[in-house]
Amino acid sequence: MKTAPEILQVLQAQFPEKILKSEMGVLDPWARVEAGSIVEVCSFMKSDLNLSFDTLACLSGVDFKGLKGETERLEVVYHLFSMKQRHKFVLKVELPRDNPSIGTVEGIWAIANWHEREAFDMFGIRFEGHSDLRRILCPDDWEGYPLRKDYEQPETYRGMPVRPVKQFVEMANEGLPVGTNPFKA
Amino acid sequence: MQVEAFEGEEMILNMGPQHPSTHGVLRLELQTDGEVVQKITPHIGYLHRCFEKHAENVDYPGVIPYTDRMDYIASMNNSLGYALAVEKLMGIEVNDRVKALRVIVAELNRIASHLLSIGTYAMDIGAFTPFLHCFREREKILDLFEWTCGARLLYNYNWVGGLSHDIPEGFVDKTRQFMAEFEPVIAEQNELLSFNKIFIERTAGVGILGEELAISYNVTGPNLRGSGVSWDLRKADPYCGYETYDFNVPVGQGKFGPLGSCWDRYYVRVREMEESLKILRQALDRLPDGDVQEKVPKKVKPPKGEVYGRTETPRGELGYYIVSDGSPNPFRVKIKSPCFTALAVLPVISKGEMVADIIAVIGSIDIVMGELDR
Amino acid sequence: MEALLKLLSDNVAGYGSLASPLQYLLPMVLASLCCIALVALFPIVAVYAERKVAAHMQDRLGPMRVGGWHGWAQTIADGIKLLLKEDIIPSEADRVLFKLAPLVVFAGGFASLVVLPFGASVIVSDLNIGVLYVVAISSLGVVGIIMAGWASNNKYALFGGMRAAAQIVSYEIPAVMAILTVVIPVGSLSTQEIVRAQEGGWLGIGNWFIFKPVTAVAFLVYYLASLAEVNRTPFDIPEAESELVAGYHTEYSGMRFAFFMLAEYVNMFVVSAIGATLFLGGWNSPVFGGPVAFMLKSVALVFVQFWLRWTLPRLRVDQLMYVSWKVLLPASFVLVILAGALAVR
Amino acid sequence: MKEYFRDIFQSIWTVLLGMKITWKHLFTRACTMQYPDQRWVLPERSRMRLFNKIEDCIGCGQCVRACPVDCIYMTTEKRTKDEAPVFASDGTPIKLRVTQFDIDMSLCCYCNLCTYPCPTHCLVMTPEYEFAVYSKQDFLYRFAKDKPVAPPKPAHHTPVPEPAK
Repeated sequence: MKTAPEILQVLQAQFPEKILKSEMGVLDPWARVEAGSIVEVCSFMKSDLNLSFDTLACLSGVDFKGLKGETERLEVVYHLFSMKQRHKFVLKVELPRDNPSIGTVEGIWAIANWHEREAFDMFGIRFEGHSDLRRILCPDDWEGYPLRKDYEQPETYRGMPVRPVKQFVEMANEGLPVGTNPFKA
Repeated sequence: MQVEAFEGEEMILNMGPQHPSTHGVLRLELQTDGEVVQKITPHIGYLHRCFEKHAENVDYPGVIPYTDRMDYIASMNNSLGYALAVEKLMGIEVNDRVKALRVIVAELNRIASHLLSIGTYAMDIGAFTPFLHCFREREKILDLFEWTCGARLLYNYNWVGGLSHDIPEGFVDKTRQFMAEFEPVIAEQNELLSFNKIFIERTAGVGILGEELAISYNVTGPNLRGSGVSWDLRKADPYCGYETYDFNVPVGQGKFGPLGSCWDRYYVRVREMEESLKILRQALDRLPDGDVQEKVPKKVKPPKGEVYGRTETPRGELGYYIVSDGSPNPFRVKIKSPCFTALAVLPVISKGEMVADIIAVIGSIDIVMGELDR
Repeated sequence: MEALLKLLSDNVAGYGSLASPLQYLLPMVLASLCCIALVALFPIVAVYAERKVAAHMQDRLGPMRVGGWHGWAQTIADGIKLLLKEDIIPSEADRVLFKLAPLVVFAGGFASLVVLPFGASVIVSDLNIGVLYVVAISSLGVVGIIMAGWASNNKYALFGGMRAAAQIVSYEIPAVMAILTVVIPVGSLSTQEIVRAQEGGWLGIGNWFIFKPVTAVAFLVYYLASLAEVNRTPFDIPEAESELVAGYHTEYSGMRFAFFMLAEYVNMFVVSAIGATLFLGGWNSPVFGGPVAFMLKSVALVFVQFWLRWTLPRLRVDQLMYVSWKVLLPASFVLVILAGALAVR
Repeated sequence: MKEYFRDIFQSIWTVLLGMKITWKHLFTRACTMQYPDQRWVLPERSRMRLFNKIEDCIGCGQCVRACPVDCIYMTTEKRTKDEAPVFASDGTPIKLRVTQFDIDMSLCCYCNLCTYPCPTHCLVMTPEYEFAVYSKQDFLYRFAKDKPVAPPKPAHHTPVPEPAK
């Protein structure tokens, strides 16, 4: 069991230039890692006996767009956890919004395979070296990346309307005989 | 969607999305050689309804009905996880009555969820009667919930900072009565199903999930405990005052065949119901007084920041990664779904098994597609 | 049928003077009509009974609305519904085989009724190879099942058909062996002879084969094997609904599906009736003999089939084969040898 | 060899045990409720059909904002000064004329979030559960009685349900 500052110390000692930023006083202390070296850092964190982060609890993409005081960017957030040591740590990686790409940690934690597919599906982040980078939740031929803040929902998908054609209330406002008041009597 | 070229006698069998035992709309592409399955490719997303996008467009209390609809079998546990995460973000500390009531509803819901899981598992294996016996008991829990919060399945009960209702008068006695009726049912189910030789033959020794593999795939909950890892967030990272309750964490023992088999996972759930009864008994005994809506904020507006809150739902570790930008709507809500990770390991553990075993493995990892696809 | 013929020629004036084929024709038609009535009525009652038994075992009530009293008309309504349903044939199916399969399955069960000894003289035809005839003709069903599985052009159906073929073929052997343990002491393959051999004894039931040491075990073997032959739980893998959707009849609907259903229940009755004939003394009974006793015994065995179905999970294919080849088959061989030794003595 | 016979014995024994249990249940009371003949009395907290006592509605629009699925549609207009003052049953003055109060029950998710903020408690979920209709369009419940007097203004909040935007 190590506290977050201790983990950060170990990381800073190992990768002095790769840890770009860190914050320890928050609910879940995190460190920002240089995008190119995430695989290296992760495999160290797994294999180092003092850290031994043997599981990836969560991998999330976040689209920082339209947020005051934040640069527009994509973030990949790794929530790491160690079953052996029972401590946790958060790694973050900053990516550009257009053409984001980062190395895969699939080889380190097997579950990253599906998590990365989801991040690819939702944010369009390419994970280089991923064995099977397909969309996972959306259909294979879906266009756009739904969880990006500037995502526009398409009107149709393969000729089928994506949204309901018209809500009942819109019909009613147009004067169509829709809707009743069942409590009138 | 490419079909790999293969030769010989192999056949592609499309199991799902409409299939009686894929627990919803899961589609598995099986590459079979006769009855033996060589390769499994799960296709998910048939129930994807953009939970995470929805959550960005409603305010914090408005997310709770959506969380209920993720794992609709264990809604109480889902909304509890969300409420706890937001409370952590806002720094709200609820009073003891709220904590105790949350434990009560969460454990009742855990029993209900495990009953459903066990019942449908029995049905997957081909025994229909245990399924309805389990449902009979589950209905009693749902009645209790309906009495408490007005809904049978999607409760919207755990609010940020409190609960929607206090329990009605007489709830404690009714719950005790249910527990008294329910305890013999577990023994009966064990006799009827768990220790039936055919059931053991079908499930023990099938779908072996080793400890290493489970951790690498971040499999959590009963599935992980079935592999012999004593890991329960209620003990390891307690919330809602779980540390003050006395209960055990059942783990798989490999009683019949190798450790981590379907039977082990199944039986962990059976024993967890007994442990839940233990917790319930203690919680009902000590139920403190208090106002359940004391700390409910008028306007839920967490400060800028982020939190990863995790709770132990009946299916495992449910994580909410919430990023707040200080506005009334969450900036980003990401769900770490326990079913998601459990299904990811399915192709690995059921390779080389028979078609009938695939059904047994799917049932034993107890997935709910609503949560998996979000 | 002979009894019917005798009845007609004794009571109808001039009947004996008809041409011989004509003389035989009328009893034949009458007997077939009786069989058809049985085949049509038994499933209706049995399906209703099964639903009720299942419901009550699961603390439910089962059908309660159609027809008033406890929903007695439910299966009739269901039958009518099935008749009225659209007849769907998958476009890629082998149409001829697809249409033929339900009939073949049904014919197997139906033809077996010929040698069932309902009473001392109530039998369509007392063949001297009756038991052999049943064993042979009831295997016709499996041909129909494979036809259905193949013709549907559905992978699940094909799986079901393949499983059914493997299962029925392997369970036929222990079933026949178990039957042999009865045939050896009786020394005849005629069902009536076997029933007569069980007359008398202590309390009028002492000579039933189920109360004799070797054949008692043989009864168990026969009953298990017969369960497998009619695809009932725990051996219902050909139609295992949680694995194969509906197995070989996945693609069938409407009346064709109803034929499979009819055949299943008729087969259940047939194997139970054979069991009752061979081991439970047939129409013998200390209180009242004849068709009533026979039917009661058969229905009791059918009830046990229900009971097992609503209690047990289903076996896997390889376990099913294990039970057949490694448990039932050796056991039945031992039984046959023992029965032979006892007969020689 | 010993195991072989033990397995056979265990199979038969556990099957018999199971049969004993199902036999017992054959004679226990069924827990079925014969629905149209017997009816369930739902607890008062049951959240079923939404009902709005429109006479008490002050048109504050809090329910509209609370609804996570945007199934409540409300249009209001200001009552002019020279109109006779109207009060809700608890004495709250009604300053707005509710010209449209539509609830699309086919979209409602029964979460009950709309009823909590209601200041006059006029929007409630009733324990009534038999409200099937022949046409889905009839699920649009139109509660408003008043017709707009002034030319229609933009709605208080006219949400167009957008699942993902």
